Amino acid sequence: METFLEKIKDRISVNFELDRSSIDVERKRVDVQIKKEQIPSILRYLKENMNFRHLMHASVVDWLEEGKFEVLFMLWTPKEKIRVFVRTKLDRDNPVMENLDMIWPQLNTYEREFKEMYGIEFTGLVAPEEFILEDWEGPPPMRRDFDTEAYAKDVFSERIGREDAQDVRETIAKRSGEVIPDFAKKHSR
Amino acid sequence: MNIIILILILFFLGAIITAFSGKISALVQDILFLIVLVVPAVLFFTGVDMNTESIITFSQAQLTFGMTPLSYYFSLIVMGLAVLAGFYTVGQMNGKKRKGYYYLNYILSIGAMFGILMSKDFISFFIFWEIMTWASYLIVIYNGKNVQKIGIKYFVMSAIGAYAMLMAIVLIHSITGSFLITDLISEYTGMTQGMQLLIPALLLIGFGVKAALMPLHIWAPDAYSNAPMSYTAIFSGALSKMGIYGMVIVFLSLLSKVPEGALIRDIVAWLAAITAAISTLWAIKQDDAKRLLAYSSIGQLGYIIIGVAIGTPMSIIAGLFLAFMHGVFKSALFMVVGAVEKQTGTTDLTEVTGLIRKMPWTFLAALISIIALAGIPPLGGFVGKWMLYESLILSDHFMLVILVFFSSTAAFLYCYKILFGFFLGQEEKEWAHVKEAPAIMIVPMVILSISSIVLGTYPQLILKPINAAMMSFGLPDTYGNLWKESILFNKWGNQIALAPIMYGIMLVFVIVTIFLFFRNRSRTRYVTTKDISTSGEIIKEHENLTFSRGFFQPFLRAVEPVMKRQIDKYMLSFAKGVEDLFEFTRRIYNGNGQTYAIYAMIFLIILLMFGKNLLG
Amino acid sequence: MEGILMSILGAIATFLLAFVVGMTYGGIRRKVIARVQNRYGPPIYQNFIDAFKLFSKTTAVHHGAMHLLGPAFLMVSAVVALMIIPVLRDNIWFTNLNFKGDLIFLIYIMTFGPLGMALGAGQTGNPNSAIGVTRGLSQMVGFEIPWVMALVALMIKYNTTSVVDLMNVQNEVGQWLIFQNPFAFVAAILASLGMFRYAPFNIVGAPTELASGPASENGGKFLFTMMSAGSVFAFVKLTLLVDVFFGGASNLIELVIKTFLLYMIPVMYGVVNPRYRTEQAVTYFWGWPLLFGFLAIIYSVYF
Amino acid sequence: MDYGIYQDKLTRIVTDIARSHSLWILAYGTGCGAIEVPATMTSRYDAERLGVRGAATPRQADVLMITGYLTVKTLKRVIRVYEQMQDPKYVIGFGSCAVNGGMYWDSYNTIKQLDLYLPVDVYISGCMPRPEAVLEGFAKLQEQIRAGEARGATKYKDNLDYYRGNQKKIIKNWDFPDYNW
Amino acid sequence: MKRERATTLYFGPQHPGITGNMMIRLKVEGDTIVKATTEVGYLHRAFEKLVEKRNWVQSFTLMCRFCVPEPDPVENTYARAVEMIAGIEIPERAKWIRVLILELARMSSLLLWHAGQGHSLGLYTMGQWSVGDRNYILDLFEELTGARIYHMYVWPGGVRKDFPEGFEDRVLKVMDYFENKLPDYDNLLFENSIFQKRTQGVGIVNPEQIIEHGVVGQPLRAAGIKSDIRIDDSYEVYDKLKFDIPTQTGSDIWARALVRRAELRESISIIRQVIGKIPKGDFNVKLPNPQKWTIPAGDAFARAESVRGEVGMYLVSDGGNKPRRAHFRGAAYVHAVSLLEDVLVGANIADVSAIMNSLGTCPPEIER
Repeated sequence: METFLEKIKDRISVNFELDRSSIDVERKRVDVQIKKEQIPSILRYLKENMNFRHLMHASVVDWLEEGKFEVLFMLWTPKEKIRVFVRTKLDRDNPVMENLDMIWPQLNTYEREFKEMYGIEFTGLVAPEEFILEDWEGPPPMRRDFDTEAYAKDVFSERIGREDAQDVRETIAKRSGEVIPDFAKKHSR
Repeated sequence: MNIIILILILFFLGAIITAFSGKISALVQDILFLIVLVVPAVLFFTGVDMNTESIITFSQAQLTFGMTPLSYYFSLIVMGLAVLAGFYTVGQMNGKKRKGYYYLNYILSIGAMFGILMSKDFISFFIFWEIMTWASYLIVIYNGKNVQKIGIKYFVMSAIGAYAMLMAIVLIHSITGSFLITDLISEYTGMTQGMQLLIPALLLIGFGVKAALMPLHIWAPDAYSNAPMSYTAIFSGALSKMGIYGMVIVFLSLLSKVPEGALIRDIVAWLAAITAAISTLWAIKQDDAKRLLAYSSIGQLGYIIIGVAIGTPMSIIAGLFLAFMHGVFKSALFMVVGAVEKQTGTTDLTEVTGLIRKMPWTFLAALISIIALAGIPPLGGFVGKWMLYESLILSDHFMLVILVFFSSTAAFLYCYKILFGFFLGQEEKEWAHVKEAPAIMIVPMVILSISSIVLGTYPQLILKPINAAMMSFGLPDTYGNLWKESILFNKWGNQIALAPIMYGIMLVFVIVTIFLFFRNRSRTRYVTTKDISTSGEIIKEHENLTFSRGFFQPFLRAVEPVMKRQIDKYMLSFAKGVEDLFEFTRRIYNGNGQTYAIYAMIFLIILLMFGKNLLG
Repeated sequence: MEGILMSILGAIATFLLAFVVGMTYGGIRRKVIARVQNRYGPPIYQNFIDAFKLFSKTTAVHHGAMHLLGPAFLMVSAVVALMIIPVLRDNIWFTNLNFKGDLIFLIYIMTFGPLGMALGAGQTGNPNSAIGVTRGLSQMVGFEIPWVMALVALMIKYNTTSVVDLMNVQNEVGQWLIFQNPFAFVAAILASLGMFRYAPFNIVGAPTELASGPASENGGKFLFTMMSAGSVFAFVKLTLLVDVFFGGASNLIELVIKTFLLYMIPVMYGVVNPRYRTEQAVTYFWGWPLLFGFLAIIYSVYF
Repeated sequence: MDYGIYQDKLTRIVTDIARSHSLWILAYGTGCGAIEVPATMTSRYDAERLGVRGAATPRQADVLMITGYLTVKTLKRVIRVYEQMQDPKYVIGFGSCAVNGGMYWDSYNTIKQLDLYLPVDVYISGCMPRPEAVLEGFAKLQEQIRAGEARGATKYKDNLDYYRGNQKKIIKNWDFPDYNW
Repeated sequence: MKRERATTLYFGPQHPGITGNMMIRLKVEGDTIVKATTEVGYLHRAFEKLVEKRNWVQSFTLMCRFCVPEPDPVENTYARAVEMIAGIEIPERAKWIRVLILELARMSSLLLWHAGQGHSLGLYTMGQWSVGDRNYILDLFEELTGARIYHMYVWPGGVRKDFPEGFEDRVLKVMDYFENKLPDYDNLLFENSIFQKRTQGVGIVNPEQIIEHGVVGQPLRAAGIKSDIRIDDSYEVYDKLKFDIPTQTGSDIWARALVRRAELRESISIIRQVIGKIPKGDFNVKLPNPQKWTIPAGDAFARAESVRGEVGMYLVSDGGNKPRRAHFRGAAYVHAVSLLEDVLVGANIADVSAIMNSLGTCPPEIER
């Protein structure tokens, strides 16, 4: 199995200039990192030449500390049952990428989501402006520097009583006049 | 001078004067037009009775004019509609071009219809028939749209009818030696069996074209929808009834005399029933109000022909009553469409929506006429339908009943479509500017709608002339037998009393309306049609919320086999054949339709004048 | 004077009877459905509560005159049909206007209400309403044909177009028409499945497709009117079937038993069937029901 | 003696009883609580015993069930739907997240206090509330109606400015038609 | 802007025919759909944002709320993803219990599908029966986990509690009950000619679209492709169980219904096998104090076969006590948006709801 994975990794690295690559035998996984310009070609190569026809998932991770977005595509081949993770890093200040939905139509949905949630621009993406959020004015909410708690405190008013009702059991007991035995008290939290 | 001749001269002179009076002023032309329509009508209703008869003699031919009870009945339709549609015409043609041309042909065709009804011999009958055809043809091509296609279709079909009729007349003359209709009737029973069938068949082809019987109907949708609506009201309401008039004579005075006539009668009745069913389905498919009503007219004429063709007293009453009713409600509907067209500029049911609050009177006229058309009690359409069903059941035409019932139920579909398309549904911004039509157009419509209501309660108003007409053909007196005042009977002794039904429904309606309408109305507030439950979403500006395209798509999918397999292919091949014929004729004459029409007419008149000599 | 008073009282009594019976049957229907679905179900008077609640609800908005008139049309049609139909045999109280109950008139007056309602639904401007109406009208063309065939078969056999005469015929012969011409009954009952608009023919207001169709914009009093007119209509249809095929009823108990048993046919058929698509619902009636209609006519003519 | 008062009172009592026994829920599953509504309506719990049944459009419905959290996008639709419902109308807040935001207390997209935006008659707590709890909620609502206390719609009408203010605070693009009652 | 040609129908969010809180903007001509646009976002609670502020165990309580009808597969993928990163090996018994739970959840969700499919076509009795019977499964859940819907049971490191006494017998009893009941369902739904007429040849997903769109679950299997994550990419102890992957070739609603019908039976057989084979032993491993529990940096993608198809959880740890990123992939993510928009074009208005139910559209897992 290990040699097989190595072989796949080698085959990819012969054709593409990889930033980083690794294999994980236990999870039957090949990880490659690549420049964003090569993403369309590597995906197409994997799909058409190496039979990784199934796009399991695509995701974005915000590495705020590095100032990068990591975009990754998780591919799978039902025949050999091997996963390939293709990663790329985007500049956090100017996250632009090429549209990929001609390779897998479902990527259109993913791209709409990433655009809205992370503010990543996909050049050439044809889709309605809004996907999940409506009339959203703040920064893209899934970015790590967006503080949802502060936003929620600011926009929605919290119901009074939530903060002191931390111990639900005690509060209910107090309200109903029930006496909680000592042994039960420590489990009440 | 005889009053019939006077009326005819009035019509024809008046037509020419009106046509040229446009040079003076448009108002004078309008007034003259109305005078030319109203004065003969007044003269007719006051001066003409059953005894007036007059004979004009040309070199060797005699033209005999006179009135029979049947022609009196049809004259009622023609004269009444001519006057009402005349007023409407003045409103509708206001500001249009070529008014003189239009008025000329309008009056000519009315005069010709009157002439047909008054003719007692085949020569004058045929002359007026041709004048009527050409005048209406010239109006069909008035708009100048698709003249080649539509005009020629009408023209060719009319020519077929005219030649069939001419052939029949020539045959009659060669056998009887006379052109008089009464002579034909008296000598018919003595003819050979072949002639007994051939002459009525040829005549029926001639009349069937005008009455749009099935194989001969292909001109009608195009011609009806292409003429200005004010004329289509006449076209469908009165002109098509000339075919019925002829058929009544053929069926009652000829075919009922010989046993073989039953075959032709049944064939015609079946053809008419199939016409009714198929054209109803086609009407449902139409998205243009004019074409929808045109197909609907073909279907309704089908019912009338069934009634006339079956030939029992009750079915004839039904057919003739429906002929009158059809004149009333279908003209009103064509007028409604014309009013909408004038105010909005289109008759596309998928475009126009939500006019009810802008054109309430037009809507009211349309609503009442539609209820009458659908045959829903207590309006006039129901009376005719009831008698038709009863007569069909009583004369053992069970399959015809089912067919007629199918088409009249399917008619609800297009009835709703036309009401919904124009008046109901969303009120869109693009029609916000629309105003109610001028009063001169509204009043005729409203009068016609009121007559629908009145005739539903008091059908005796026209059952009396119908009865007189039938008695003149030797049929038994039906008063007290099939109807008595506003009560209808059938042979089995079942009866339906219309007046109490009307009063009953009105009473319930008033009570319910007071309880619901006014109560709800005072407590509720009008909101626009944009304020509807849209699943919680808020409507975007450009989104279309009117459901108008593919209105009866599922139904049409259900009846698709019928429409696809039979009529569609048949119609297409027939139309193609007609087009080929047209190509052929064009190669010969190489002129436009109008010149050819006039040539042909002159040729026919000459032929008729000297036909006696030619035939020896 | 006494006659007028009597007929007015009779009319009111008939209406109340039809209303109560129709509503109760609706309640029983809900109960029956609940029992089929393993539930306890609402009380059988639940429909009265619903109706009263709808009546007491504010109805704040309307979309124009036809919207207001639509339910009124429905009600008028239901009431007139009720007045025409002979409810009981030889009972002066329920005679009303019946002119011996002409069948053709009945067929037409019963289509009048739905058409009026269709106009009301049309004016609301809700596309769901319009689609529902087109579906309903299409279905009507479907079921009217076997229905008329069944009635025509009876008319030509007994030489009458009146319901009262048909009832008398059954009385004289001593045999119900369902046994005399079973084909006609089958055709009529299959057509009545469409008339009741229960599943599988509930395509007009199909909730999962059109969000209740023509009734989409009608709440409160509008819905109350529609509901009560519907109940009266159900009573009219059932009584008509009983009159024509089961010899009518001589007293109220007989009427209730007969109509109830007939009512259970569409109800039971509806519980276990999903809904047809529109064209399927239309063509359904042009299959077996039409065949039975033909058989009925042939049977009437030749036997 | 003035019988009018008694007459009014009697009518009110009768109508209130009728209203309480005929609650038509609007078919709108605003959140995940919608999963227990079918269970409540089916054989074991059978809410139809209490006269509860579904209604397809807001014009016909009496009860608006907010089944769980409300996102801002849904809130906009809910307000529209609520305003299209006919008086008298009731709102049931369903689940902890409708009560006080529940576990989504710090989410940027869900509201935390339903009664700021709509007048709530009954809250049912729990995540999920069991069907029994839902039934009890209905029973509670019925009690309130019979006691003449469930006057949420009147409250909404009278304090429209307050509710509008709260609503407009979080709904940015306010393109509603006017509320008509 | 000029008025559009086609009529707009708002199919949702407030609509009896929609599955959950979403919307399809339909453009119709006649009763044929010419364009359909899916709009989602009515249920966006930002779970994936909230986990940034919650530790590994607190996040777990959010995870099960991704999808209402079947929370357990999601819990399971999360638990397995955590275990993968943290390198936790869970006891054998826990794996078997998980399979049992997952299959019970599958059954409960399939019963809900029966209800939905019946409801969408107007057969309300089906829904009443199956949702009513589903209560017996929920009773089992309640007994085992304390909750009917959100079980929070499949825990990183095993499961939360062991079986109560006699639980196996009660499971078997419920299975017996269902085996007796399923013929009734067949009678009512699958053998109903109207149901067959309504579903056969309706809502066909093109075979080319299937691979292109990454369609999973029953739509895939109904197109004749034998694919199931439980076998293809086996997890827990599915490789030790014998079960069949039902397939059909019609690729229409009817084929998908038949696949689901067979799957319900397979689930019962799996549960019987699990009860028979389940080993004794621990049911979880002890976890450290949740507040201080840190997991080494790394990422993992765990996938599972939920009822509506493949689901997956992409989890990233940066070495802290909170997840860096948890990204869930629902089966409906592709079905509900791009695929549904394609399938609905040309369909009948009457079939929209049925098609949605048949594809297994579940809005909460799209927007999370």
